[in-house]
Amino acid sequence: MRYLFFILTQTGRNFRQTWGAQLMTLLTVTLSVLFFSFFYLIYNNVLQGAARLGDELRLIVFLDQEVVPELRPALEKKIREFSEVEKIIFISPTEAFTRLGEQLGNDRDVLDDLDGSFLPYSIEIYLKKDFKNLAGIKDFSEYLTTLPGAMKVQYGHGWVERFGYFVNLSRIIVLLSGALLTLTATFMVSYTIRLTLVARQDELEIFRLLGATNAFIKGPVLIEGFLQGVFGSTMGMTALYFCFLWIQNHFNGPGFLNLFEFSFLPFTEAALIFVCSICLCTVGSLFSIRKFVRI
Amino acid sequence: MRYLFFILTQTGRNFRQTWGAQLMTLLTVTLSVLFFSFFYLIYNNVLQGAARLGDELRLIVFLDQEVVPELRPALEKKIREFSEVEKIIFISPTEAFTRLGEQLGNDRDVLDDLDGSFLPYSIEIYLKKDFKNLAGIKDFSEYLTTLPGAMKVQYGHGWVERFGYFVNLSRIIVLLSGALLTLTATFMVSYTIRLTLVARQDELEIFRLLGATNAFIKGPVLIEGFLQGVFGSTMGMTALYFCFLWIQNHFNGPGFLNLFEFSFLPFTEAALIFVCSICLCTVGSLFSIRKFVRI
Amino acid sequence: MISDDHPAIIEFVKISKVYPPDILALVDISFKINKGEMVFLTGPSGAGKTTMIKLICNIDKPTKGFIDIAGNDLSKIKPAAMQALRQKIGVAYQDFRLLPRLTVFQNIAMALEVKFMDGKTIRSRIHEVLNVLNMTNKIYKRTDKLSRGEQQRVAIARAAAARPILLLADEPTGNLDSQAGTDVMALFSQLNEEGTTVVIATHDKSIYRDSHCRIFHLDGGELDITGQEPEDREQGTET
Amino acid sequence: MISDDHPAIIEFVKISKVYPPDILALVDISFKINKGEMVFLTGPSGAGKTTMIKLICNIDKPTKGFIDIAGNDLSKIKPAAMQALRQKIGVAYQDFRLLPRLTVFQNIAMALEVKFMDGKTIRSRIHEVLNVLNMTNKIYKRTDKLSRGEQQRVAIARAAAARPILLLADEPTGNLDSQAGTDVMALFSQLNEEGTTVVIATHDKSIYRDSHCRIFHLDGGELDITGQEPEDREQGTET
Ligand SMILES: Nc1ncnc2c1ncn2[C@@H]1O[C@H](COP(=O)(O)OP(=O)(O)OP(=O)(O)O)[C@@H](O)[C@H]1O
Ligand SMILES: Nc1ncnc2c1ncn2[C@@H]1O[C@H](COP(=O)(O)OP(=O)(O)OP(=O)(O)O)[C@@H](O)[C@H]1O
Ligand SMILES: [Mg+2]
Ligand SMILES: [Mg+2]
Repeated sequence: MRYLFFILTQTGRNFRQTWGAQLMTLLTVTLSVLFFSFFYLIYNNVLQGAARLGDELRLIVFLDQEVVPELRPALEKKIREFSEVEKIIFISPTEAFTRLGEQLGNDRDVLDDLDGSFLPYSIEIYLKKDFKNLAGIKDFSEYLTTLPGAMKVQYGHGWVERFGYFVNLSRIIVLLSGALLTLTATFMVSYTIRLTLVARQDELEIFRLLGATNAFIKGPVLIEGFLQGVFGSTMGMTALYFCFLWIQNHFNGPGFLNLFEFSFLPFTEAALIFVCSICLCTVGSLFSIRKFVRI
Repeated sequence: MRYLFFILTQTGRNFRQTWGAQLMTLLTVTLSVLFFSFFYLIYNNVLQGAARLGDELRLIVFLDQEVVPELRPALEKKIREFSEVEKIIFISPTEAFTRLGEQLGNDRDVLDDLDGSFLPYSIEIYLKKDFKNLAGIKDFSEYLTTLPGAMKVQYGHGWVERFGYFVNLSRIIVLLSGALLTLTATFMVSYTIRLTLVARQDELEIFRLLGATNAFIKGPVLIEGFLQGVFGSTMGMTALYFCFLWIQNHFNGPGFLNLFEFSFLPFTEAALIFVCSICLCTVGSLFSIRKFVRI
Repeated sequence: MISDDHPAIIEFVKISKVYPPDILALVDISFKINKGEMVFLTGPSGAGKTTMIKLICNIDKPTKGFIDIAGNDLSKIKPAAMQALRQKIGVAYQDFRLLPRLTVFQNIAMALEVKFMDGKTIRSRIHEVLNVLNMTNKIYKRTDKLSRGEQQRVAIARAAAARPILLLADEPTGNLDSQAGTDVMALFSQLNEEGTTVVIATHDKSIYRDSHCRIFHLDGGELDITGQEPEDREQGTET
Repeated sequence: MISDDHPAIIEFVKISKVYPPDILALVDISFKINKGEMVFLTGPSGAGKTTMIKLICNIDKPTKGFIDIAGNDLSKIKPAAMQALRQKIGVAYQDFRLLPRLTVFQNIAMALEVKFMDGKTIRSRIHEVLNVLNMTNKIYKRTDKLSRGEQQRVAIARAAAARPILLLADEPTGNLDSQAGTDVMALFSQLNEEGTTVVIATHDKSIYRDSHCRIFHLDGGELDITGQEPEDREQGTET
């Protein structure tokens, strides 16, 4: 079809003639995609890491008597009523004694002459991974003290707070930076596209005066925006992947980060970012041409 | 002086005629300053927080005999030889026993019938705040096992690793984002200035043809760059301050972040960022005009 | 578009054009130009010649009045129809409106590409028209590397290459010597003989002094027509 | 700058200008133009007139040869001296080079501001020159809102307002009707009588036909001078 041929010729010519501006737009798109996906990657990994470390978030309720197995379901129900509970374990004094020994490590000979009977019965409650809600944990622990026979509720207060603090700090940094950057990226892309078009205003004006149809004028711009999107996001993603590799190599020393697997974006999410940035570029270029093609 | 008057008239006219582009440059400068100083602020606070939490990073060396006071200086010297040590405390079994009681909390009655004599002598070593070097801590702990009489070396393995991991993650995010952003900021500022000048290329060309002196052409551009720098960095810093207030209000709930005081940039550093961005803008505009004023 | 019951290709009815705040560029002007006619538009600088050409190709709107171009009422025309109409009108602007970074060939080709002509026709048309204007040796030069008179001829060539039904030329000989001016007028005459309606705005007395065409004289926005409306031209129209 | 032992204000010695790859715009041209002279530069479109004017004001460099302007060797001139020299040369470019977003006043004022004249002088000079050109009513209009002929007069006004010692006008009447053309020529004559050397590149025979000035005819880059070099003009120089 001759129409398509003209559009493609036009597009090719535009690329050749305005390659400086095109390169600038490409770079902008690349950087924007890189920024956004970089922060998304970090955010993703922080959430994952938090989930993994969250396994250890547990509360212990010390009881003043043994819970007979028949009572357990009722107690469990009461506990689950209040909060999102992952797992509940009932611990006898003997089990607790073994653990104390493990905790004392090499010094366990302290306990050599004792049996565990002086230790209280207890319930260990593991929560679903939800670090946001430290205040909630406090409320929950207060609720647990009202359970029948509950003597005292213990949880890794300091540790949880410190850990929660860091997760939160990371979250703030990531979200705030992400927001700022997405803002800038949008601004940069639209600004660059607008400038490219202002530089081509004369050309568009002449086309208009020569009676070019809307499709003839918009076609090349559309293809251009699309290609910018494709190449820009490909390059951005590639750059992100190299960033990712760098972080992995640099900070994944043995015994240090093995606790935490730094992983790349899942395929679907990477694809989504990809598709979205292509759409944005295409629509953006189409939108910014609007004011130049009237009558 | 008439010269100054012309320059100022010129500058005023330029601002009026190209206010769109000027606003764009201003916004760019503002955002760049905001980004840079935002990351600097976070980085600063992460370091401070790390320093504060770092108090608890200590190693304990268990000994098979008491260290007589006379031997302590020699041992201390040996320990300090290897690493940056903040504080060294020698602990007797009695002291250790008291602590064990504190650790057991309400369950301290376990120890009621015992005295501390079964516990070993130990040395607590507090390190200077340096979280980067977790591998170094491992080496150091291995070194400590070679000390005369050392039985075992203990440190908050899991806790330190997890904490270190988060500090490191924050650091990576902050540094990498900072680097990316400083890059973009530089690119954006120079690009915007260049574009503004390209838009004014005709004017500069005509001035050149009319025989305007270099000072006549460069003066207004210089003043413009300077003013852009002043207003841009003022606005950027103000925006940063509001970000800071927002973070503080939002995440400084009682009992949660009181561990950690989120503080603004020290005056000298804020001033430095301010002065640097003004210089950058001025020099940048001067530099980018160079190719337009020849012959 | 052009039906037989519309002998007039351009019709102005009581047209006024006021530029804000108070510049009367055209004042209450009415006239008809028939298909196949050639008309000269004269008048001192600032008389409103360019304004009139702008109104004809709908670049600007009149403040008052009614314009009909080839059967289209310009105040009500739809974008698609306007685009189709513009493809049939060739305009050589007073300020040329060439793209400086494109070659002569590319600049002229644009006018043909928008009509989706095939490459071969485009090439032959361009060579043909540049030949008449003595510009074939500059065909692959960028237009910003040409002398002003050469640029002017490119602008004229672009207007003529598409073989429009209506050709508007604004000051086509302003930067041309007498020989080049003669070439341009020869091109216009040739097109006119093939049926194109030609409107030429000019100050150059030498090009219209000896012609038999109507002369539209504008002064201070007022129109004064001299010469006879040719009745015998109408059969020369092209579809 | 202009000493008495330099009666020539423009001197070309064996100048050639070749545009890559092979366009010979000027071929081995030598001439002198004396202070206070008025000279017409003619020739067909593409002959090299604009190229010559560009060489005179050092916008372009010759491929070969030596140019001396008011005692300055252009191949060795320093930037500061070039700036000072340009302030003394007024050029009305063929493509005007006006700033479209500034008013007529602002455009002309630029040429005076670079010389650090005071506001009062600037205003009176601008009014004076616009008066001669019949353009005072457009003084506060933006130049992109003017007709082409009005723009041309603004370009001429800018060149003349600074009272240069040398005035170069490239096709100054291309977009002007005969009345406006006469006004422009009157301005040039007036300046010339006050001692300004005037060089006018033009195709318009009517403006040089009856003059007694030398006519430089360029064709294909080759120069042919007709008319007598006036010996009696030299005392009219201005410092
Ligand atoms: N966009 C505009 N805004 C305001 N005034 C305008 C505009 N365009 C033209 N004018 C004014 O309208 C009048 C007619 O202008 P026009 O361009 O039609 O003249 P013209 O006959 O083409 O003159 P020339 O021979 O100099 O090209 C002039 O006084 C001009 O200043
Ligand atoms: N920048 C350039 N690069 C290449 N060729 C050029 C350039 N400028 C001019 N030329 C060529 O040099 C020749 C002389 O051009 P010049 O502009 O001097 O002609 P002119 O006498 O002013 O013509 P006109 O009357 O049309 O303005 C022309 O053939 C032109 O195409
Ligand atoms: Mg006009
Ligand atoms: Mg020329």
